[in-house]
Amino acid sequence: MVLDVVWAVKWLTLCAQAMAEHRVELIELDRAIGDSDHGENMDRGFQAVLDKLAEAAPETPGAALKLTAMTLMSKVGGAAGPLYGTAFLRAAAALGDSAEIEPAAWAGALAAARDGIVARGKAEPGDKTMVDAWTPAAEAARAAAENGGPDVLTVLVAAAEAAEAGAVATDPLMARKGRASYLGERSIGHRDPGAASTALILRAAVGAAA
Amino acid sequence: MVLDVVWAVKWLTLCAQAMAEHRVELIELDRAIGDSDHGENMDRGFQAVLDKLAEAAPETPGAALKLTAMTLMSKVGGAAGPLYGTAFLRAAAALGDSAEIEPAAWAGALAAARDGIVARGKAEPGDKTMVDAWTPAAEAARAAAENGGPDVLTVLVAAAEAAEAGAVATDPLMARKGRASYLGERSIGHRDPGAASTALILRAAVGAAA
Amino acid sequence: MKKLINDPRSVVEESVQGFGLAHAGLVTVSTDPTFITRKEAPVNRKVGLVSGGGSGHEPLHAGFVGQGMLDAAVPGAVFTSPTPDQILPATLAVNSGAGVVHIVKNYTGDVLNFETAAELAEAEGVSVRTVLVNDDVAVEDSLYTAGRRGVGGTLLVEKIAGAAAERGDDLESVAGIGERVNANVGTMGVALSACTVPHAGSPSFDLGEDEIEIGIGIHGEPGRHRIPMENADGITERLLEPVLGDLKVQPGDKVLLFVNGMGGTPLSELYIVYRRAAQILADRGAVVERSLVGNYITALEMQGCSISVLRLDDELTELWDAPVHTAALRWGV
Amino acid sequence: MKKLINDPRSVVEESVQGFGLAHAGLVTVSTDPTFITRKEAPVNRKVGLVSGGGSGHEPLHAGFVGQGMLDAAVPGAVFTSPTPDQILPATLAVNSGAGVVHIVKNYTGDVLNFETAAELAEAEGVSVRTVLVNDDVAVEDSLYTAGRRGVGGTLLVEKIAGAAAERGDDLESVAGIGERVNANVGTMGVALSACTVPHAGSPSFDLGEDEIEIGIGIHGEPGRHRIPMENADGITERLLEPVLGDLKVQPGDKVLLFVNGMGGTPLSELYIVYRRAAQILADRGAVVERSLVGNYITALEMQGCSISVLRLDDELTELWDAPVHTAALRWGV
Ligand SMILES: Nc1ncnc2c1ncn2[C@@H]1O[C@H](COP(=O)(O)OP(=O)(O)O)[C@@H](O)[C@H]1O
Ligand SMILES: Nc1ncnc2c1ncn2[C@@H]1O[C@H](COP(=O)(O)OP(=O)(O)O)[C@@H](O)[C@H]1O
Ligand SMILES: [Mg+2]
Ligand SMILES: [Mg+2]
Ligand SMILES: [Mg+2]
Ligand SMILES: [Mg+2]
Repeated sequence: MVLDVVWAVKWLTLCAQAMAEHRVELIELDRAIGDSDHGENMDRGFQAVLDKLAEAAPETPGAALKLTAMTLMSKVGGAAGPLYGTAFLRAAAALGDSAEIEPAAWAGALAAARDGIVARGKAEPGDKTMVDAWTPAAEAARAAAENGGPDVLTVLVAAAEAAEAGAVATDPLMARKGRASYLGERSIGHRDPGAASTALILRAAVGAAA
Repeated sequence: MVLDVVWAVKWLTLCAQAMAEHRVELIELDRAIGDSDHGENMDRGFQAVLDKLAEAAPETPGAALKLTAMTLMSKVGGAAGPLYGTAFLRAAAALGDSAEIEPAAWAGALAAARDGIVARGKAEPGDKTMVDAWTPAAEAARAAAENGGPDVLTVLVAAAEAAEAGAVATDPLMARKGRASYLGERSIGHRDPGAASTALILRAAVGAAA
Repeated sequence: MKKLINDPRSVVEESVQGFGLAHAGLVTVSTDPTFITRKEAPVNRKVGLVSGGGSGHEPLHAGFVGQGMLDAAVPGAVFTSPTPDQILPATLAVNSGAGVVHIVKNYTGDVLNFETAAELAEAEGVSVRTVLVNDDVAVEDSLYTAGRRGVGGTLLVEKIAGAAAERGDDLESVAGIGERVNANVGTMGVALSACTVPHAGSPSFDLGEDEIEIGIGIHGEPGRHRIPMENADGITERLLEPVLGDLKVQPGDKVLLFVNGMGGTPLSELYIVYRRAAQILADRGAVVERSLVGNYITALEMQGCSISVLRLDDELTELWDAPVHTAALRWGV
Repeated sequence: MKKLINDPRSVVEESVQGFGLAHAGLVTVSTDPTFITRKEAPVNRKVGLVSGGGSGHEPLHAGFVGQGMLDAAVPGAVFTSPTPDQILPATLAVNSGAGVVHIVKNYTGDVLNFETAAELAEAEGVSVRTVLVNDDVAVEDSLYTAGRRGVGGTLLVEKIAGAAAERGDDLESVAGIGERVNANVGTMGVALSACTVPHAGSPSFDLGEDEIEIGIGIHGEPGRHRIPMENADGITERLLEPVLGDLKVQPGDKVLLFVNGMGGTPLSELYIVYRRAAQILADRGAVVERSLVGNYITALEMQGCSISVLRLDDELTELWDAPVHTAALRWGV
């Protein structure tokens, strides 16, 4: 298995599928501590990514991610649009125009994505945002790439699992950024929708490689 | 038992009591085929009558009814206000300034009240309005006064029972006057609120004499 | 049903007080009996315009008191027409000697109470002409009903007759203009949910999650019939077609299109209805010359809307465009 | 929850189309991407004003496009801030060369999307100044929140900055006026019921028959806390006191009092709230010089309201009074 543009397109396709499937669930998460739109926004955004991918055939994984970034930026709106847009843009930049992604490069792309989100949103780990999924994911990917050597699937899996655990770990947190922060203590006991969608995205990356 | 001003004041007091007690029931009847205000309107109106009676001490039954007419006219509003206002006004006029009401005079007052309602509202019997309670009541009072001789209670009871039967008999009718007429066939199967309040008023007249 | 009120029995009084405080430059609020007059009333030589009816339809009527529209509004209890002892002093207060027009929505209660007040006013030497508004095409005007109701068209009658009075028309002419508006307007409404009268406490009717009431009035009463829920375009067609049929709208006719919210429907949805209504009128070759979209004649927090179409002529258009300065409708000033 | 819509995904598009049809003389609607501009935009030498945000708050913002207020409004999906690819062309369309002010409600999404659009516009040579509105006193501005939200005060910023732009103020000055309004306005809201986002289909939160949410925003999110239902006077005190505390309103201060409906509350109830709010201000010795009551910044069909107080000075009052001609706010013209 190599992470080439075919994988990238499959990944994004699976992302779109996951958002459609989990649309209601993400809306419900956002309903509890936000404004009930996260699932709708992500679904709309990734459907638009599918349309774009059908029009333009990107030649590298980086190009696919850049196109995704631009599309999410212009179709998602809300907080998630610019944040995911930045994440994919930074990841694309990190990957450059290489045709295949090595494990270390993937870990680097995730770190760049995470840093982009932090740069734009100013959230810290523990603020109950998508950062709480991206941070452990980037960390786990780096560790797996360092230890696990060339097996890229291991790295993808490590990132996905860490993101999922990170999303679950937002449950007991009190939100300090984003719309959920208005709720103060009432945000405790609910999962952050953006962390949940991050976990879906990184799980789709595994699926595309399987 | 004589129907003098003491009786009249007691009657009106019992009317106020009945409207307060049956307020919700009359609202519910009006909710089904009208606009949910009949009980509220009648309750407000008769409470105002009580206030007026406390201020001015009318000297004859006719004066008490005239005061009631003016108060209902200015406090009830809606269709019921002018109609009951006219009814009490016509009844008061029929009674003149006699100190005691004979059975025949009472029957005459009811007939005058009924005619007043018809003159103002242009409803015919069977249109599913308060006319369907007043008409049999006036009729029964007349018959009882003619047959029963001097026992005034018999006349009051006859009128009350006829009004109650008349109100029940509005259930299967289709409304052709008032707000319920907008419902067309959907008004069938519900009791007319104004007929129901008429029955309460004429029942109170019995109570005041008992 | 929760409401932002203190006591069901003081709703009208307190609301009118608040209205008076918020629009102190525009209106005077009289209490005991309650009515609202234009600050400058009576306006020298001008025909006075009085309207009124049950409360719960705000901004109708108090919101339309002011320059170029009503001289007085007389609010009854919620959904209950006001009484002659309110209507009479309001009539006297706005009479400058040129007479007074009563604009009355056709409901038994409103008709009877205004009728009495008009008689009393005449007895005091005031000439009164009554314009009866009965634009609701859902109700057949027949022996078997109390006649068509006055609904959305009321605003149009009040605005246009108000402009005629403001330009100096005499009593007959103002009343005549009002009647011309009434003769050329048709309205039909829908409810997606019922409203709750404060003193009643429970919804005015029960409607399933997938049902709507077609041909409703503005008092929370059920409509002519109940149908399964449809989409906005379908509902719009259902409301507009009978109106156009009733008015016999022809290609080339110039019309005013008024989409009125019942109180609880978001403005965005009213514009979705407007969109389809405008398309239908365009398909028919009618020209929408003027439009109005918003919550103007409401039934408390009922969800739903009504569509009114008024056939315009040059004079009616000019009078519609004339300056108006009220709490709820204002332009040109 | 029934809605007068065709398809949850076309709500904004169709509603904006309807808005464009109803107000064709006033605005131009651009589609793909969607934004609404004042008919005469760009207005010669005038600073352009652009605002926007999620849909569902109508008439905000499109209803405030026109003379003396906004030059463009950019509607996102329901409760979702718009995207830079909408905000950028709207910004370019209203730039006469005098620069453009972005009026942005303080939400993460709005801030980020407008920020990107402003950067892109600057890259195309347009000077952009951003006025951030954060008047909601329910949210503490601290390390532990995303900062105070922009709510009812937004209308006041748009109106007054719009008047400054209309009289010819330059970019810095228009933005400065907007910031002055924001610094002098405080708002707090209550919900008696939740709203239902069309694509979500169920209410945004569940509230018992005897509970209310205090300190809500305008996106159907729950508030700061939930309390048992109270009467209108009690609720009014609860909303107004923190606002007056935050603004440190002193005896003799002149203020504008704005009671805003969340969409599903009858106007009559808003006046009951206004009444008590005016009494409290009078008790404090504050002078209510201007007032506004109505559904202007809504959360779909949510029941509830917000109270905003703006401390006025002579210039702000003059700018408030300046002519405005938009679909939802109009006077002096
Ligand atoms: N400052 C921030 N930094 C990182 N992530 C954030 C920030 N603010 C919000 N988010 C993320 O965005 C998600 C909400 O996205 P969405 O519902 O689409 O936007 P909105 O909050 O504008 O409605 C949150 O669950 C959170 O993960
Ligand atoms: N034309 C009429 N003639 C006689 N009675 C009528 C007429 N119209 C209405 N009513 C009576 O008035 C009652 C309704 O009174 P109410 O609810 O107080 O007034 P509204 O219909 O104005 O809300 C009806 O139940 C009916 O008995
Ligand atoms: Mg959200
Ligand atoms: Mg009734
Ligand atoms: Mg009534
Ligand atoms: Mg959102």
